[in-house]
Amino acid sequence: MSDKETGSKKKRGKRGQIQIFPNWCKGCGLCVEFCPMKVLEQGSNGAILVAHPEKCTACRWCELHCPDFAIFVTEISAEEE
Amino acid sequence: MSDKETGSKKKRGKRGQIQIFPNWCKGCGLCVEFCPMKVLEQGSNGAILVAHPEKCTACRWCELHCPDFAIFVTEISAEEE
Amino acid sequence: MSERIEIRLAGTGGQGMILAGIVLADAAIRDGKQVVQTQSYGPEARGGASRAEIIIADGPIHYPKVLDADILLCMSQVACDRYGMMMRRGGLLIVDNNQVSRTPTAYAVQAPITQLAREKTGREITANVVALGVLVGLTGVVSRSSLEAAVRARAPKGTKDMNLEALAAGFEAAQELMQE
Amino acid sequence: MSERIEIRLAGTGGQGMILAGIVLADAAIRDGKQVVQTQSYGPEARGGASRAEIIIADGPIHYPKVLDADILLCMSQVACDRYGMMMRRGGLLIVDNNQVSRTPTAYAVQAPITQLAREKTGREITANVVALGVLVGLTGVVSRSSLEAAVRARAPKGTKDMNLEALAAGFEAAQELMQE
Amino acid sequence: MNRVLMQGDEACAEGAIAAGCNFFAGYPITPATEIAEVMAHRLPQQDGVFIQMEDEIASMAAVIGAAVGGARAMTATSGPGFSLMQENIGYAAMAEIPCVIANVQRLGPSTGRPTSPAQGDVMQARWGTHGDHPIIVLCPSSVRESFDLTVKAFEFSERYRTPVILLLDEIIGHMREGVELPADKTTLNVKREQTLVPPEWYKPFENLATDVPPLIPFGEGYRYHITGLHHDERGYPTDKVDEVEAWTARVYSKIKQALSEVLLYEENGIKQADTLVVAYGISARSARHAVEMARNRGRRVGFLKLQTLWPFPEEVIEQAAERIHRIIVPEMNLGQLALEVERVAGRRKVRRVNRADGEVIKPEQILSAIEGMR
Amino acid sequence: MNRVLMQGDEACAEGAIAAGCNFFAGYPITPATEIAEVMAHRLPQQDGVFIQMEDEIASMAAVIGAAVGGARAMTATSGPGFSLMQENIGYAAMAEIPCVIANVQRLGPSTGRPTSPAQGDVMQARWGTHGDHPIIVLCPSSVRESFDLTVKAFEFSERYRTPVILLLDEIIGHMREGVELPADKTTLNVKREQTLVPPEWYKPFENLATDVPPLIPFGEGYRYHITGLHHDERGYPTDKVDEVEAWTARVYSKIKQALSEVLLYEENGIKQADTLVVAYGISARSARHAVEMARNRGRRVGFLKLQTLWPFPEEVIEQAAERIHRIIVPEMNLGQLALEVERVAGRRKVRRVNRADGEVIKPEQILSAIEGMR
Amino acid sequence: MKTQPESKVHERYLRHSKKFPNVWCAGCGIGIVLGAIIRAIDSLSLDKNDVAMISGIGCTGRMPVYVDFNTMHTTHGRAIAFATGLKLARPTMKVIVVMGDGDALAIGGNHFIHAARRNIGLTAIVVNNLTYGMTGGQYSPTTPLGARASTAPYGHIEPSFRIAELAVTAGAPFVARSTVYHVAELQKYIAQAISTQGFSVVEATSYCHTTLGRINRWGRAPDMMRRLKENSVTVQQAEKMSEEEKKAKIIRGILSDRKDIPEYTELYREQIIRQAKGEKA
Amino acid sequence: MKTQPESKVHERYLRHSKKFPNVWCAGCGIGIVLGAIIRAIDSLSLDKNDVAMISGIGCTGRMPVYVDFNTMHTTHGRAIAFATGLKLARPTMKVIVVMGDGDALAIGGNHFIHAARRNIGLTAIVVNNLTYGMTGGQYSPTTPLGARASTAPYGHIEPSFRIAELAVTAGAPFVARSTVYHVAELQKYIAQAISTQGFSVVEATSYCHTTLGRINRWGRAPDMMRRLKENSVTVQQAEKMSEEEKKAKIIRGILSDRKDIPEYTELYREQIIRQAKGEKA
Ligand SMILES: Cc1ncc(C[n+]2csc(CCOP(=O)(O)OP(=O)(O)O)c2C)c(N)n1
Ligand SMILES: Cc1ncc(C[n+]2csc(CCOP(=O)(O)OP(=O)(O)O)c2C)c(N)n1
Ligand code: SF4
Ligand code: SF4
Ligand code: SF4
Ligand code: SF4
Ligand code: SF4
Ligand code: SF4
Ligand SMILES: [Mg+2]
Ligand SMILES: [Mg+2]
Repeated sequence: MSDKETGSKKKRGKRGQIQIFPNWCKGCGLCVEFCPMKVLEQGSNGAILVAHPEKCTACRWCELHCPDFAIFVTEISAEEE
Repeated sequence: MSDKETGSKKKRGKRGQIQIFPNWCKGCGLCVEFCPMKVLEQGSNGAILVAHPEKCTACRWCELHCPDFAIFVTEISAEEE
Repeated sequence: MSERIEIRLAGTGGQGMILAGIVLADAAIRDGKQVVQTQSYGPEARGGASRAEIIIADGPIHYPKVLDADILLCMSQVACDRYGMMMRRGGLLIVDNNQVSRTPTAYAVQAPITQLAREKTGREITANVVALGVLVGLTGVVSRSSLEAAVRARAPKGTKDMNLEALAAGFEAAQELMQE
Repeated sequence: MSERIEIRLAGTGGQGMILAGIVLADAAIRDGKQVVQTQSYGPEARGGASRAEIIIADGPIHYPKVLDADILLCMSQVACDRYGMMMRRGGLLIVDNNQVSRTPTAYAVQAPITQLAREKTGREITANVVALGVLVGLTGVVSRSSLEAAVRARAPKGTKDMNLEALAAGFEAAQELMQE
Repeated sequence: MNRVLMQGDEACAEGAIAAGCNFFAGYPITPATEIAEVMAHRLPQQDGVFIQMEDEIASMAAVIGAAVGGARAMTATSGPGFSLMQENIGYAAMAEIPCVIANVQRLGPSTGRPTSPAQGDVMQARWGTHGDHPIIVLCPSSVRESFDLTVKAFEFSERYRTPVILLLDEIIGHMREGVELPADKTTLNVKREQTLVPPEWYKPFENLATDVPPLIPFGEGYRYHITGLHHDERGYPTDKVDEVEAWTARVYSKIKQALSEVLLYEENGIKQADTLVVAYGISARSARHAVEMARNRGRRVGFLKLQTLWPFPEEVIEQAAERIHRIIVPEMNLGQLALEVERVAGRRKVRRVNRADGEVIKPEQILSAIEGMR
Repeated sequence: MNRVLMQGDEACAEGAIAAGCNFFAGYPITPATEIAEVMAHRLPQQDGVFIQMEDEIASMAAVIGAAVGGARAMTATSGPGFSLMQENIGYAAMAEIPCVIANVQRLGPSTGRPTSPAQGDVMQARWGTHGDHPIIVLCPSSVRESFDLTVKAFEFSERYRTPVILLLDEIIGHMREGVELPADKTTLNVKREQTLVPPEWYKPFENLATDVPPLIPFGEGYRYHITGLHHDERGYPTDKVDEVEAWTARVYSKIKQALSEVLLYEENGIKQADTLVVAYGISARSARHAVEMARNRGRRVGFLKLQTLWPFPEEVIEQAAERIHRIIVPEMNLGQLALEVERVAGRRKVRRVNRADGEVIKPEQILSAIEGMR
Repeated sequence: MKTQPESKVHERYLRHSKKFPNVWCAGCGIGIVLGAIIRAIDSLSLDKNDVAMISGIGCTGRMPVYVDFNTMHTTHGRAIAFATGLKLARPTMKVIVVMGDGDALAIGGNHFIHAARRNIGLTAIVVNNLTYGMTGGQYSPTTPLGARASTAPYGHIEPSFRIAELAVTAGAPFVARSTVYHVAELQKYIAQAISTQGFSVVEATSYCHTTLGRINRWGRAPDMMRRLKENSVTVQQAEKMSEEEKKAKIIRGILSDRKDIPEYTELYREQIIRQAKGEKA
Repeated sequence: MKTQPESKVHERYLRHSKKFPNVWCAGCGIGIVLGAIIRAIDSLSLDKNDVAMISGIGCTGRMPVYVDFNTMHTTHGRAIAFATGLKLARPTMKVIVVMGDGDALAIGGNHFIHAARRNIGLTAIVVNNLTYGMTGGQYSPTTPLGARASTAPYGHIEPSFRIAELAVTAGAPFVARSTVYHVAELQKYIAQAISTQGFSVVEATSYCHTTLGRINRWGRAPDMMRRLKENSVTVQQAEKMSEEEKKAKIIRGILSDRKDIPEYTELYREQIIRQAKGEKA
């Protein structure tokens, strides 16, 4: 699967900051299951948690596939690296 | 144009006898114009005349194309030839 | 209710009865009359009977169809058989005797309309206009000048002269018929 | 008109309120009662409010909807806000206090229905059946045996036992609530 | 006792199958989809055919085609689909093809509120097609009636060679009640009329004394023509005025002759009443509830529940209205059948009670009308 | 004098163009095809669009789409096509989209007799869609009226944001009369209402005092939503009962408020009459002829020609009926508008005169009714 | 299968009670197609009781009334849907649907492609005269670009459907095209179509000299017949032509003849009914 | 044309007055398509006033209500016909028609193929979830053979339409197919479609886990998403596969991109109106 098609651009060195709108999120689990870096987890009440923010590569798979416009990625400069 | 497609089978030696139902014929002229042997003619009142019966080869173009079922061909044995 | 003249033109599809009706109605308008023209044909099909009706009056015309024809033109035997009896007592029946052999009344005016068309214009298709000439020549329901103007206005492109000739032939025939 | 008991089960889509309504109605039939069960959901859309109504009576039931609920079960805050006031004076309000925090009356019976479902069957989806157990355990509108039979008959394939456990948990909770 | 909990839509489907329905063509639409779903499951079990067509127009056409092939055929839909079916319903009326159309009414106009009940298609069921023809429209007010009237619909459609329309509504269609269906359903089976004449003599549109010439299915040796044009007794197109008239006269007369059978209704306490409530379908349930309440308060209220809406039971209303001061007509629309009641009983006597917002009329609303308040 | 010989269909098309019609979508059908043909020729001459769609459903849809884009839009059809258009006519009613539908009636039901006139779609024009909504239906009885009422149709459709139906028939559509059209047609041009509010404040379905919120065309900066679902003032789907009620109340009220303008009719000699003939369309001509005949015989006969059939002119009939013994209602159907006349005037007073075989009612038939014979 | 049609064969198939001459204009190709259908049916030795002919509305729609089968003249555009119901009720019947181009492809286009997809065992014969004949020469989905029509007084601007190609894409297993000039070929295709188990389509290219022909001054029936002769090529010939050249041609031949798609009514019985009964038992 | 969509780009396009969350089931692909459309429009820098979104009825039909364009939710199957009228009245407007598979290809199939033939400048986006989602999982013209549906309890026996291929044959100049998994590709195709002058079609393959998915036990939304990922190949890959292999695959890519067919509204103005005015003058 090429990155171009699915929109998951794994740019080396990029880091992303994840923002979730709990009011809009329906807890469908798409972002959790498909995040290539396993950044996200789903709580027992269905809520999405950013469990491993440091792993996020800002590929934006989650944002582009969220059917509810409930998750956003902001690119942050990966200064550490 | 092959004979098979249009139904005009010019079988050598065959002869046809033409019968016209004047009540059904609308005088459209199709048979007259397309008879390969120019057997038929159209009178001034629109009626179709078998002007040259002897030329008919029983190809049945006229019968197969008459939209009104108004003309029939009977094959007669061409004994003379 | 003002006096109304009811005219029916009956024939078969392709004889131009409806166009004749329109021309006659047009002429009536040019004469300053009130007029209603209607028509009928078979059910959404080709050929078959064709009929135009024209009502001419000085005042408003309400009922738009012929009740009892004052003038009936029959251009086919079928039409004559069907409408021949549906006339006002004393009405005028005109038949094309090239097409119609039996008439329901002996008073029918017989005119060789199709033949005239063929002879005078070379085209049978003008029989409808010949018939108009005969009809108006005999009855004067509209003025000849209005009728000529209407023919001029409504004849298909390139057939104006031919149709005016046909019309003249009709008027001529009417003249002769009246002298008989 | 015979006495009628009006029951409303209200929650959101996916909580199985309608299936609970059907099971309750089925149980009533097994008890030999007359019963009408109706439901409503949003306009041809997914999710949203979901509501079942059951009328139980000994004689014929004409008007098929709840007029003033005798028993109201609320499985969501939205449902409670919307229907909490639409009850007969002295009617019984049961809420799932895992889902509902505000009730319009202090007389509401609070039961941890979803929690019980999770704890006793491992699946929140059985909360509707737990609720039935609570409701019937508190009110006896239908017999326990009929309700069990109805659950057995209507539970989706392979979930019979789980649902019977849920039902039992509900009855148990009702028992405890009554002792309070 | 063998009472089972059943939905109105389900009962409609079961009624159809009991009546011998062996063909269903339809297109999904809320709140009629369940009829199709039950049919998809049940029909193949008895050699019947279920097909989901590409739309409602095709569904109605397929139903007619199947009926011409000898099937007991039906479709089910709701407002938008019912609107689309009108042209072909008119064809069925013209060609006198027996078939059944269930319209489970939802709130209109247009897409409206698809999951809410209404009785807004009562006039459309009568007048939705172009041109004049009679039609039979039945309207159940309970799950059991959904079963029974569907059986009746098939019976009438075959006996009188006419499309029959069933008007349910979202509540009746989705409501569950305990019903005990007839144990022996074989007596309900509806058979197509036969003919005794040989093919050469058969005229599919003959002016017989009963006014209902039998319709022999295609494929049984009686080759004839069917058309939506006006036609003669053999089925060939005609433009003869007398043949057109003969057709019209016959199709109206066949229904008129059958009125005593076709007009279904239930009366209750009319004799002693000064006020009459006339109702049908889901509203009849609110009405009946209100009538009971009023009687409890000492009012003399009669109740007339119409199961047949069209042909409109003129005489029934007329007779009932004679000794009555006031007629209340509750409907979940803005006054449709009330127009006919007014026409027959006189406008002044009639009081309409209407609601067309997707909610069932409350008994109180009708009670107020009975009690003369608003 | 500038009288020209013109067909009713042609006059309808010319009336539309005079009213500013700049969009026509249709599908050929006898006897309405001429309207399309004239439009195909005339519209492009004034930057308008003619399109022949793949069927009548699409035609009606395209008309609504064009109207939403700001066009003065119309279609023309006959019975079978009119039946197919019902679903989308209902949409136009629900979404309050101004548009004009001409139905040139032919003899039904079904394909019937396509070249024969009839008045069989009068009830369908009112009740052909599912669900409740008001509608305006106009019916010309002459070529000149075909022109005038088409102009009115556009006027009403825009002013009251509603589909308007024109009911012609085969005779009126194909008949030629000499007519003198208004020399200055610019005064006939119908403009869409504007709004003064900015986009943020605009509510396309607002409850205004006039009950007719203006419809701003798409593309002019007012971005909003249109749906066939019940909706709130902004156009968003709603399932709130009060919002559904508000819509219904408003659309009925907007027509009710406009009755004095919308109800078109002509009275003649009603004051002195004991008998009244109520007629419309082509039958009004037979009726008027009969009335003249009866008056010549000394009868006191009044004449009421209805140009607006729906909303039904209840009060007009009621008032006229008061001092009248007998009302004759001639129709080329089996009694449709007569039902309303009976309802309003009382059944006993009304005498129906019907013919539905493709022939125009003869004046004699009406005269007999006037004279009390059959 | 008899291959040599006998003279006057149609006498056994025309309805004697129906008045002739038929309704069509003198020289109209619809009558020629009717002849070809009759001869094709005769060549297959079918029992008339087992044949149904269903039509919609249009000049072509008037065909069924003349023939002594089970015949039905339905509503405009819906013939295939009616026929679908009939076929399902009578799976052994040969159901032939005759339609005009407007009937089949304008108002009826959806039923056409769905029947093809579903592969129900009907034979659809489309008389493509490039216009709405019956209503008087309006443009249809097959009217040539640039032609004038009564509703295209300034010339037609819409591309045409290629009926046969559309049928192939929609899924029809047998699809062929010929013309009324090539009537023997047409008859052969019709016979093949009727013999096909699934949905079969024959596009019979014809003309309407009375309406479209008159408006465009294309001449009388014989003139238009000559156009068919001159403007058509076989599939084989077309293969050698450029796209541009092909555009103006009527391409005759069999466009699809697949045997791999099961017919619907058969599948219904074998799969659905068998399984339903199994499940019930 | 911006190629890199910005974060939260849709904030500028969603209607703030409309209540969120949207009506769709958790995880439904329709929302993903909506996101792709919004980003595609944004990438083209169109003025919102010049964009219309028209839908029919269905879950997909609920899309327009959320976006701040000129929006219209019409009747089931007729969206394209409504849009045709709008486009003719407003030729400069970008008119996007969003439809479900039932909406576009069952009841609406005829309008779909006619718009393609006519080549009117609309963009049709078909969310193909293989079923009627809104009414609860009945079979649609694209339901896979053998699948169960609420109206196919014994398994579905009808072959499917291949939506994109049908559009090509009917005449649409731009046709592409992708899936909601391949959302960036989908967005790109949508942008290309909107930029096309004529009738453009994008088939967005999706799923309906709540109805068809549940009936067939195909799992939750993520499971169905995974199927899209695994069952699709590009046009290029497909070319190397056998017919049999291809059958089970979703073929992604641009199936047609022709520039040789003039757009209808433009042609109308340039040819019909110009000629009419010339004739009149
Ligand atoms: C619903 C409906 N719309 C329109 C018509 C009018 N109509 C009759 S035949 C026809 C088209 C005829 O064209 P085609 O199908 O090509 O048949 P042809 O006459 O050319 O053989 C039309 C539009 C109708 N009868 N019904
Ligand atoms: C005329 C009409 N028929 C039927 C319906 C019912 N209906 C609503 S949505 C729908 C089908 C939905 O399927 P699809 O178009 O694939 O959209 P989805 O919900 O799958 O997105 C149907 C049949 C209707 N609203 N109108
Ligand atoms: S994809 Fe969106 S809606 Fe689904 S769980 Fe993630 S954030 Fe929530
Ligand atoms: S952008 Fe989203 S999908 Fe990508 S790595 Fe970060 S959280 Fe995961
Ligand atoms: S083809 Fe037939 S109808 Fe035409 S002229 Fe010859 S015999 Fe007569
Ligand atoms: S059979 Fe007919 S066409 Fe052939 S030669 Fe004889 S007359 Fe001519
Ligand atoms: S109008 Fe055309 S299609 Fe119809 S019969 Fe005449 S020539 Fe044939
Ligand atoms: S029913 Fe299916 S298509 Fe509709 S919102 Fe739910 S998942 Fe999506
Ligand atoms: Mg044609
Ligand atoms: Mg879908």
